[in-house]
Formats: sequence, structure tokens, C-alpha cells
Amino acid sequence: MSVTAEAGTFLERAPLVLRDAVVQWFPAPLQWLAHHLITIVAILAVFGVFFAFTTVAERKLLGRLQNRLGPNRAGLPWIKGSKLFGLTQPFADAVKALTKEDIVPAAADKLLHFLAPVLVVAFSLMTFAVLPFGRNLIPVELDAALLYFFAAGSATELAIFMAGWASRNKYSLLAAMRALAQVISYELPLMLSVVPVVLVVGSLSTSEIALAQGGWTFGFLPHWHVFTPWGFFGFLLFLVAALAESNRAPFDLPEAESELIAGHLTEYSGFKYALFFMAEYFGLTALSGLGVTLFLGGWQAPFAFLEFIPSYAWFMLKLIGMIGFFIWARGTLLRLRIDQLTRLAWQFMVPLALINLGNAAFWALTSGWSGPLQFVRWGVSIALVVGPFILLGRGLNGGRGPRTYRYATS
Amino acid sequence: MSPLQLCLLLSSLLFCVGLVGALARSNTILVLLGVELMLNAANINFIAFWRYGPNPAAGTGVLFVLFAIAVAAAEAAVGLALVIAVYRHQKNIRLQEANRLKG
Amino acid sequence: MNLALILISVLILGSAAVALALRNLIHSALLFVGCWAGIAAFYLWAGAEFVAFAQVLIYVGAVSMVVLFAVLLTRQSDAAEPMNPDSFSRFMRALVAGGGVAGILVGAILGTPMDVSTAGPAPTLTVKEIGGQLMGPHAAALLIVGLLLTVALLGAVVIAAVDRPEKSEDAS
Amino acid sequence: MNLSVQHLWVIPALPLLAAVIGALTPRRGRTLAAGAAIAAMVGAFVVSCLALHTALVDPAAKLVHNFAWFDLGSGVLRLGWLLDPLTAFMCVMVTFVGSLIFIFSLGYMKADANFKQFFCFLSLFAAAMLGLLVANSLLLLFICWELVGLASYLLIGFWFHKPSAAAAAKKAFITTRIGDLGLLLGLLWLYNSTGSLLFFDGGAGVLETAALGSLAGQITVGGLAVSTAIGLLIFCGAIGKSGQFPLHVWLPDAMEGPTPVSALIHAATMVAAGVFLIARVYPLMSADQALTEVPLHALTVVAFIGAITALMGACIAVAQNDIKRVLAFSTVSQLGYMMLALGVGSWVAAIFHLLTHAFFKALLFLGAGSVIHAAHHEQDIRRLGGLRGPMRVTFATFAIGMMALSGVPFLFSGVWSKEGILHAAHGWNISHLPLIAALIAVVLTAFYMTRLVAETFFGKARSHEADHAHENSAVMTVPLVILAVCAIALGFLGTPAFPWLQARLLGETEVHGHSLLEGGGLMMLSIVLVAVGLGGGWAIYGRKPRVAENSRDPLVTAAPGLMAALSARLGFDELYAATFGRLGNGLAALAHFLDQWVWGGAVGMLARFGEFIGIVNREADENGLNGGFDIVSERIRGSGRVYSRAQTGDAHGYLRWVAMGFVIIMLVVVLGGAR
Amino acid sequence: MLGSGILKGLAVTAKNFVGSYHDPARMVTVQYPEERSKLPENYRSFPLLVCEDAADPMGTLRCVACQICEKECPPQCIYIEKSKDKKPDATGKPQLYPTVFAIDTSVCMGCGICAEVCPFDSIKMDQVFEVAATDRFTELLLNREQLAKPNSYYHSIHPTEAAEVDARLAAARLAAEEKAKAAAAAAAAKAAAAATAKPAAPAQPPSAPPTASASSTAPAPGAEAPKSYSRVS
Repeated sequence: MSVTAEAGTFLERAPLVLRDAVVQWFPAPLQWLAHHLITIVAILAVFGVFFAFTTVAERKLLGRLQNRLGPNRAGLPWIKGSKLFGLTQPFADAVKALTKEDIVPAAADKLLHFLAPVLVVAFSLMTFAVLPFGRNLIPVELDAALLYFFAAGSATELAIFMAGWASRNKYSLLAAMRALAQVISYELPLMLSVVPVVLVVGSLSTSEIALAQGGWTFGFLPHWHVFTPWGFFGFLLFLVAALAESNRAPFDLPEAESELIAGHLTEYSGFKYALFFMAEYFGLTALSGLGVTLFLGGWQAPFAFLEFIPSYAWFMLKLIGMIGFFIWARGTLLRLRIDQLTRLAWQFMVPLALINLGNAAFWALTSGWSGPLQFVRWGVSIALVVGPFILLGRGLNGGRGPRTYRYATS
Repeated sequence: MSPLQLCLLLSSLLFCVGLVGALARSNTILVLLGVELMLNAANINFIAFWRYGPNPAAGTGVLFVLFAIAVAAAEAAVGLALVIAVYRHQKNIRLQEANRLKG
Repeated sequence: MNLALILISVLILGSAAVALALRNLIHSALLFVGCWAGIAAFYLWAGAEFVAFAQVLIYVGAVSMVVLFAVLLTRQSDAAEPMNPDSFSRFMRALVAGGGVAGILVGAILGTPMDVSTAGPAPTLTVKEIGGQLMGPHAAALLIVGLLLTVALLGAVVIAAVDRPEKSEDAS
Repeated sequence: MNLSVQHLWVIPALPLLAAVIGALTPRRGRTLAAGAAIAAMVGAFVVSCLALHTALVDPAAKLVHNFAWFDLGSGVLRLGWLLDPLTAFMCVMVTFVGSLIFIFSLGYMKADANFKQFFCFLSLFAAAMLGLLVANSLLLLFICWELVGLASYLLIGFWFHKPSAAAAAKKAFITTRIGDLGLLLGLLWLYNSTGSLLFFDGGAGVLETAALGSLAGQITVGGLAVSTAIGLLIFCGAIGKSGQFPLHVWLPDAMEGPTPVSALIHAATMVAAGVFLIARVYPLMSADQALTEVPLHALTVVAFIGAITALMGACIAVAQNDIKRVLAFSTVSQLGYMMLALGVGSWVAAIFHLLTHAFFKALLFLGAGSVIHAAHHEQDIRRLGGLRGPMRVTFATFAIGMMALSGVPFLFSGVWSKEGILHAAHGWNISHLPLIAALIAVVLTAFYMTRLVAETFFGKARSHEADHAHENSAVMTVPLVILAVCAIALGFLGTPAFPWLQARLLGETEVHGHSLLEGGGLMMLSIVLVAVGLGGGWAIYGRKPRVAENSRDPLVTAAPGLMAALSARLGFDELYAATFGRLGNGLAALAHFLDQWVWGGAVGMLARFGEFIGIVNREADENGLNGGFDIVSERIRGSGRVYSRAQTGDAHGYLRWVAMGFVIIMLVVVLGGAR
Repeated sequence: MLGSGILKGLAVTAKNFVGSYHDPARMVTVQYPEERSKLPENYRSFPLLVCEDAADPMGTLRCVACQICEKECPPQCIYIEKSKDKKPDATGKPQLYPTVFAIDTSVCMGCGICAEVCPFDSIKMDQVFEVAATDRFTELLLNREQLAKPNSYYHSIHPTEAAEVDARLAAARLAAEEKAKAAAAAAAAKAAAAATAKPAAPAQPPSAPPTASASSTAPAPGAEAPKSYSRVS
């Protein structure tokens, strides 16, 4: 069970060494339990803090993207006038959420109303179990890790439904149905964008997928999947589907706070609401981690000479980069209408993902090509990406050109 | 008691729970779910015999369960679509009232 | 080892029985989800990792959603009808039939000597092996299941779709 | 640069890609669809040339590349590509003619609203046809064969708003399906007996010695060798696809499709697929030749069917008035020639004729298309005429095609290939009837082609449309010119003096020419016959051109009954309607008659008898037995009431019964087993 | 091509992100309690009562307790009690004055109708927006002492409008003085007294237009207030 780290620098091995050292203190029969508990605690601590700072980073970044400053006030409570660039904002938010009144509607199903936020956090945390955070640094080594990831992810849908139904508010229920419709219809392109990676690597195990992307051409061109035509395109599809799956702008219409008052979360307040909020960020982080693992080379360093930096640092850097991109997209794009949302999924992403699957199959079949055939391979693969993209992209606006807007003039 | 026997007991009891549910409830959805439970009980049997059978390396039991799950998913989709069609027709989903071929 | 199995069994059977006894359809649907998750746990216990995740993905993720949607789409006038003598007698008869089957099965299981009690460690079947088997000897079955799922999907859509009123010409 | 056989799939894949692009483009994307189709075709032509180059390095070698398609239980289905001179020559021909016809279509279909679909279908057809050619597996060949049929159906019915086109498409599809059924049966039988469908597989293929020996060694129903039976079944497919007697009826109707389609599919390529198929499986067809005690050789059937078709097609063509129908029956007749050549043992001559025919028949069809396009879709030669002046290029090229088809000696390609067939038929030692039929067809061919040219291009315009015809744009005439050049030049690949093509097809690297004088007598005879045909045609139609569209045909005046029968295409359609159509009706009527009178009468008799017994019984009953029967019937009704209670429509009840039944069965088994 | 718009948008926000660090002119917000952006002149929050003299606000209120605002107020948040005696007003004429003038700003919706209908330019709109309070009745229910603001304050928040009002009032005062002189001159001629009011009306407009035309809804000069009020309504 315990993977001993034999290779790498000290920093590289540090987490494992630390864990093993702590485990040694426990009596032998309890060591397996301690082993897992330490892993769980480490994940909770790291990603709890990560979540906290993601919220403040998101708010600050959004501000900057829109020429605002973002939160910069919250300092330390016992030092008057301290500001710390607002970095303690999440803790202030946490205190606020904890001390707010927890309102449960009189007609609500009390048990399910309580259970929904708990479950949603639990399920979204479960997905972290199969992400390889670094070399030999994966909480649970599973053969069918990707399947596990999606199984755990799909269970959150249940929690959404419970939240909507238990509120005993017909608007909440309808919003929950909408959210479900969105999440379910984007699960298909999400999985289909992942399948090409599985096809090429030949494994469902996330650690093997990360390993398969090791190595460099000429020492500086990493073998990440995103640097192949199908991988690049799959990554784009994955990004869009992940945005929709985690209910982020521009796909945040299930809980559009300006129109729907947070949709299925209308009847939640205080700490339960904070739990949903947290689960959303955990889901986002997990999906980003998956994207990093599948397409961005996991914990592999981009250049050979940068390998001295420990692998988990690379993973976290890429994760931060990806979340940064999500925030950037949120600060830029407008919310879609529901019909645009479903049309995008079924008329654009699903066919493209299927074509990309064929593309990846072509790539895998022609892996033996060398010499000038390499150019043919790249050319065909790129054509298989660009052609359908342009053709289907045209079809997406129903044959009409760009829309012209007429503004009210006075 | 050997684990295989425990597994088989679990599966047969689950089967009977599903059967009683399918027999006792008048709601068509619950009857369908009872039938689903019976299917799951069969799957448990497959896995148990795969696990404790003579040739676990062949994996036939696992494959059979995978196919059974696929078929069960299809069954659930079609069954529930039928339930909705029945509901639209007779405004309730009591199974004992759905006994006319005509109408 | 057996303790874990017994716990899982209690979870499965308990949630199934309660689910079938409850009057609130949503609650019983959610309990069914618990039951299915328990079955997935059983698969994990037995070492069939892939099947367990497939079970979660399909039952907990998909079938439960279909069930919940169906429950909401077929909302009864209000609550459930009161327990009437008819349903009580049906329950008793069901109990008799189920009890009969249970008695036979349990008797048969307990009465059969099984000499595999000393099974070795759980057999490992990697995903690659399963994939090889699916695309190899069972390729035809896989194709047929794919076809079946497609047909079932189309059939479900056709059955559940609202009939378009045929009097469109009259209306216009 | 050589093309490895592994990459042979590129040839059909290019048009397939074009078809996919065509299918995905919006309706407005005319340029994209047409451009992709033409580019793919030209690309396929280039690759085919590479393949030909590769194949000619060692003509005797059969280069194959086989791979597993998918596992079926314990067996493995395998497909593969095959590259030999036959495949390579066919590929080059199809892609070259195809490219020219695609370009021609640009002009011909310019005004059509479904322009883009047309090119999509054409590409699909080309992909399937090329797939058929490169297949090394009868299964893959069959798949492509059916795809070709589908594309043909789509293209014949391209103007589906015309009821006649829709009907013709349906007819073509169904008629060829009848033949395909035979092919499918043959395929299954072959798989059953050999366990493989690959042609060549390093000694294990069905066309290799081991399999052929075992197939020819077994005897099945009627004393036929198994190889004969399978060969005949496969030949059924060829009959359907190549429009041989008696399944030729669909081919003339297929002229309802756009003319480039007729040129590509129903003259040059698809209909030749039957000939190609027989040539491909020639070892199988000829496996029974060595056997003496069998009642029938497969190739004998092929030869006679071919001879009948050649003669019949030529006869009917004489009496047709539609420019495309004349060409269609001419195609039927020429395909008959090819089958004849196959049957008499010279598959090389058949393939040579196939190649030359593809060029000049495509030329003739495109020329006809040019005429039709110029004359605003007027196809009746009685209403045309006098086009020689306004349409010089079309006339010149059409005349070259006509002379090639007629077999005008020495300069044109048709004469060399036809000569090869006549020689082969002459050398056949089973019967000389096919040779005689072929020689008659030579006369008739020259005759009807002369008639066609004379009616269309000479005299004066007999209708408004013909009067206003003018030459078409370069996009239509340039392909004509290229094809005309080929129709002349191609013949020199296989003259008897230097039979390069034949040698390469047979896998020889050396060319053994022989003097033209060898067998010169037959050649002189056929030249005389051609001259007779040409002269007769010119005498009847050319010297005194028709003056009005409704003036009587001189031949009709001479032999009205014969001509009427011929122009009704010898009544095959009516015959089929009257036989197969009637047969069903007749069976139904018979069944009705039996029902009404025989069984009905018998039942009536029984009823009468029963009635009589009843009268007797009633007397007895009423007087004594009544009470007892009442009780019995009451019991029966009561038990019925009890049983009908089980049919409640109550699903719970049914399920409960199932459960109880299970319990009872288990009890019986367990208790019974314990005892 | 699909996606080009998205890329353009991403480029715009990326420019914002970079620019927000080195180009203060881009910023659309200010650090509020420390920095404040200047309010637009026409910004309004709640009503105030203008008085002439900051030293004696209660004595120099312009309000004459006519109660028009009280009647017009849509949410009815104004409460006025008239005085029993009279005091000279801004034009020197003896008028009633409010003994109680209360506005419930927790009810007030800031529509500004009261200021528009006031014939005496007494009620105006304030610009204070930091009105958070812990007790409703002491801090949000404002009495006349809390409402009264000197004219100088009014000038500081609405300079243009205040200048117009002052000019108008000065003109009215001038007219009143002339009228008083005319009345003294014609003290003997009793019969002419009724006629003086009418010529006075056409006499007014020439002095008013330069300022009154700027705002069409501005009330007519104070001396003619009752008549102009009836015209406005």
C-alpha cells in the first residue's frame, strides 16, 4: 500500500517521507488507518486553504479584469487598520457564514434539506482521491480511476436534486431540474472529451496517464497531450464542458443570482449555503486537476532543466493556472440562454467530441509513422480538428451571420 | 458460514425484498424498482460466483454483470417512459388500474 | 471480512425494505439510491472494482435521475391513498409469495454444502483485461448491447413524447 | 515512388472523405462540395497511378495486406486489400474516367438546386466502387457492392420528383437485389465450406490452390461440383449488376438519372463491376474445367448468357428512339460481349474490352449529355437532327466514340478489344453458337450506331429545341476531347501485334506479339461485317434523312411487327409483370378458389352431415339425455369462469403466480432430488 | 469563425487586468471612505428646509406652512402643524410658519415632488446619503430643527439652482418694495388699490425670464405663488 519514494530529490520525496515517519508512530495494526487518515487530513487541509484563497483570488482577479480593485480591506482583527491586501477575507466570510441564522423553511423536508449540502461536499471531495498530485503522490491508486472520478462526480447530481426538492419551493425544484438537465447533458461531452486520452494511453488510471506524458522531444517539447491536435482540441472541449459541469460563468444559469436568486439554493442560508459554495469550488478544483492530469502533463515539468522543482509544485502551478483561466473566462463572457446552452451541447460538442475520438484513434493507429509521414499524420489530424470545427461552428448559428444589435437611441 | 453462502443469502433475500415490493405496492414506479432490485440480486450472484468460482481469471461473471447493468439501464428508461405514458392516459399510475388493452 | 459483508448486507436489505415500505416516493427513490450504492460497495468488497464504479455511474448517476424525473412527472393528486383493505390483502399475499420464495432459496443455500469457504485473495481483473474480453470474444454481444441501448433510448423517447395534436390544419 | 499495399485504402478513402465533406457542407456550399469531390478524384487518380506502377514491377505477384476486422466468438473476421495489375488497371480507369465525368458534371448540373448533393452522392459512389476494386475479401467486396447499389439508387432517383425516375430507381434497386441474393448465398456457402472469405491469404485464401481443389472435389445437388454451384451463385450477382439477360431490364430504365450518372455508373464503371467480379474470382469459376463427369461447367453458362445478352441488346437497340436508351441497350450488348469473353476462357480479352468500352462509352454518354444539355433536355432522336453544324466538337467526338464502338478497323480502340473476344469465341471448342451470335451483334452494332449518329447530327433540326442548340462550354467539351483521344489511343495497348496489356494482366513481363495475319480470316470477316452494318445504316438513314419528327422509320415500314416487338424491348417488362407479378396473383386466386369450393364444400358437407346427426340427436336428447348434458355443460362453464378469473389483467397477480410456480417447481425438484 | 469573439473578449479583459495595475485612469471605482467621487449637481437624496440665517434657523425658515408638500407627498411622509401667529417671511411679508415640520426619511422615497411644488422655494433636496442609523425614531424621523439647513449650504450643493432661486427671491423682494411704495403713494386713492394687483402681474415676467427659462418646471415668482401653483397642478 505504502509507496516508498526511492527516486528524486529530497523535496520531491518530502511528503511521502513525512507521512511514513508519522505512520511509524502508530501501532502496527493501525498503520493502514493512520496512513489513510493522514492522506485525508492532508487533502482537506491543502485544498481547504486552497479553496479559501481561490475565493479571494477570484474576487480580486474579477475586479482587476473589470478595472476594479477587488476586496482589499480585511486585515487582522486585533491589529487596527491592518489590511494585508484583503487576504484574510475568506476567514471573515467563514465567520459570517457560521454566525448567520440557518433558516429552514417550515414545510421543508428537514432531513434532506440538511443532507443535501453535506452530500454535495462529500461527493466533490471524493473525486480528489484519484488525482495524482505528484510523482507517487496519489491518495488511492485505482485501476479504473477515471471511472471512479465520474461516478463520484455524477453522484453530486443527486445532491442538487435533494436540495431543490427538500426546499419545498416550486421554484427551487424547477431550478434544480434545470441544473440537472444542464449537468447531465454536459456530462456526455465531458466524458467524450476524456475518452480519446484513454484510447491513446490505453489506461483508465490517472497516474499512468500522467506518466505517459513524460519525456521531451529535443529536451524542451514536452509530450503533453495538449500539444497534439486531438489533445488540444479535446482540451478545449474539456474546458467548455468542465465550465458547464461546474456551473461556472458563462454557464452559470442554474443559479444565476441576478435572475433566479441562486436557483435551487434559494432556501439555503448561512453555513449550508457556504457548504454548497465550497462544494462548487471543490468540484471546479477537481475538474481542473483532472484536466491538468489528462491534457497538461499532470505533474510533469515543462522543460527538462526545470525538473529539479518538485512534481507537486508543478501540479499546483498548473492547477492554479487553469483555475485562473476559469476566472478569466468568468470575468469575460456573458451568460448563455438555456436554448443556446443545450444547442451547444448536442449540436456542437457531442459531434465534435465523437469526431475527435476518431481523430485520436487515427493518431494511435499511426503512431508508427515516421519521417515525412509524420507531416501527413499531423496534417490529417489537424484537418480532422479544424474542418469539423469550422463546419459545425457555422451550423451553430443556424446559417445566419453575426447578429446585429440595435440600441435604443434618444 | 462461508462467505459464498453469505453472498448467496444476501442475493436471495434482496431478490425476495424486490419481489415483495413488486407484489405489494400499487405504484408502478415502485413495482419497476422492485424488478430492478431483483436484477441487482442476480448480479450479486454473478459476482459472488465469479469471486468464489473455479475460474476467476476468466472474468465471465464480471462481463455478464456489465451487460446486465446495461440492459437494466435500458429497461429502466423504457419502463419509466411507459409509466409516464400510462400516467398521461389514466391520470394515475396505479398498476391494478392499468388492466385494459383498449382505450 | 465477513463483518464488512454483513454490514453491507444490512445496508442493502434495510434500505431496500424501507424504500419499498415508504409512502413518500421521493424518499423511497433516494433510499433506492442508497441500496444501489450498497450494492456497489458489495462489488468493491468482492474485488470487482470496475463493476462497482459502473454500478455507481449508471444506477446512482443515471437511473436514479430517470426515476426521480418520472416520480415528479407523475405526481399523484396528493400524498398516497389511505391504506385500504384491498392493499392490505395484497400485501399479505405478497408476503406469502415472497416468503415462499425466500424459504425455498434460503433452504436451498443452507442445505447445499459449499466447499469454497477458503477462497484465496480477491482475484484481480484489470480494466485492460476487461476491455480485451469485451472487444475480443464478446465483441458481438457488445455490439448488440450498443444496438439495444440505442433502440431503447429511441423507444423511450417515442413512448414518453407528447403526441402532437393532429388537428393542426383545423387550428390554423 | 511506389505505393505500399498497406496504404491502398487511400484510394477509396479520398472520395469517401469528399463524400463526408459534401454531406456536412450546407446546401449553399456548392463550390466546396464539387471542389472536394473533384480534388479527391484527381488525388485518387494519382495514387492509382502509383499503385499501377507498383503492380507492374512484378505483374505476377498478388500483393495483399490482410487485417482482423473483429472477433466473432472464436472466429476472426478478416478483411484486406489486394494489389495486382487487374485492380490497378481498373482503379486507374475508374479514377480517370470518373475525374472527367465529375468535371463534365460541373457544367451539366450547373442549374440544379441539389448540386451539392449530387457531388456528395457521386463521391460516395466512387468511394464504394474503388473499395470494391481494392478489396481482398469477398465480404468487403460485397459490402462495397451493396454501397455501389445504394449510390446507384440515389443517383438514378436523383430527380425523384419525376415519378418515372423514382420508379426506375426502385426497379434498379430491387432487380439488382435479386442477383445480390445469389451473391450473398454464394458468399455464405463459400465461407461455410472454406472458413475464409479472403481471396489471397498466403495459401489459405479461397482463390488459391488448396481451397479450389477441395471445392472442385466435392459434388453437390444435381451432380454439380461445389465450386460450380458457388460460381453460378456469384454469377447471379454479376447478372444483376451487369444487366445480363434476364435481369437486364433495370439498366435502360436507369437512364432516368442525370446523364453524367449514366456515363459513370451505367456505362463505364458500376455495370462493369459484374465483369470485374467474375474476372476476380476467375480461378473459382474455372476450377471445374478439369472435371469431365460434371453435367455443367460454370463458364459455359456464363458464355451462353453473355452471347444471348449481346445479341438481344443489339437487336433492341436498333428500334429505340431515345438517344440514351440506344446507348443503354448498346451497353447491355457490350457487357454481353465481355461475359462471353469470360465464358469462353479469355478473361483478359474481357478486361481489355471493359477498359476500352469504359472510355468510348463514357465518351458517347457524355456526348449524348452534351446534346441533351444543348437541346434543353430533348432526348428523342426523332426530334433532334442537324446538330452537326452548331455542335462541332460534340459531333466530332461523338463520331469517334461511335466508330470505336462499331469497331471501325485499325485506328479505334474498340476494334482491337472486340477482335480479341471474337478470336477467343472462335477458339472455344464447346459450341460455335456464341461466335455466331457475336458476329450478328457486330453487324447490328455498327448499324444502330450509324442510325443514331445519322438521326441526331445529320439532316435538319426537327424541333424547336434542336434548332436552338449550340455548343456547350469548355468544361463540358474538354472532357469529351480527352476521352476521344483515349478512345483512339487505348487500343494500341493491346493490339494482337503487341499485347502489352494482356501480358501484364496475365502476370507476364515479356510481350509475345504475333502477326496480324494470324487468324486474319476472322478479322477480315468482322471488318466486312462492320462495313455491312455501317453501309446499311447509312443507306437507310443517312442518305435520306428524316424530314419530320413523325415521319415513319423505314425499318418500321419494312417489318412493322418485328420492330414493334423490339421497340417494346421484346416485352421483358411485361413478361415479368405477367409471370412473376401474375404468379402471386394466381397463387392467391388459387388459394381463394380452394377455400371457397374445395375446403368450403367439404366443410359444407360435414356441416350438413352434422346437421343431420343433430336432428337425430335432438330427438334423442330432448327425449332423455337432456338432464345429464345440462349438468355437464354447466360444470364446464363453471370451470371456465374459474379459469377466466386468472386472466384479470392484474400484473401483481401474474407476478404472484410466477413466484408460486417457482416455489412449486423448486419444491418438486428439491424433494424429488432428495428422494 | 466560431470562437473569435470569445478570444477578442478575453483579450479585452486581459488588457484590463494588466492596465489596472499601472493606469489609474482605467479604474472605475474609488476607495470610498477615504476617497470620494464628486456627486453630480442634480443628485438628490432626502428633503431639507432652507433657512436664511444659520444663526437663527427657526426664525428665518422660508416655509410658510402652506401644506402643499404635505398633500402632494406620495408616501405621505411629511407632517406639518401651522403656527397661530405670523412672522415676516423672506420677502418681508407676514406669513404663518410651521411649528412642527417632520419628515420620516425611512418612508420618504426621494422623489423630489415636494421640492417641485413648493411655491416658496423652501423645501429642497439634500445630497446626504450616509444616513445609516441605529434607531429609527430619533435618527430617521427628522424634525424641523434637523431639517433646517442654511442657504449657504444649499448654495454649496446645488449652486446653479440656488443662484436662480436667490435671483428670483431678490426680484420678488424688489417688487414687493415697489408695491409697498405704490401702495403708500396711492394711499388716498382707495379705488385704485384693487387695480394695482393686475398690472403687477404683467410687470413681473421681464425680470424672471433670464433665470426661469432655464428650468421649465421652476415655480413662478413667489409673489404670484398661489396663482402659479394652481397652474402647475
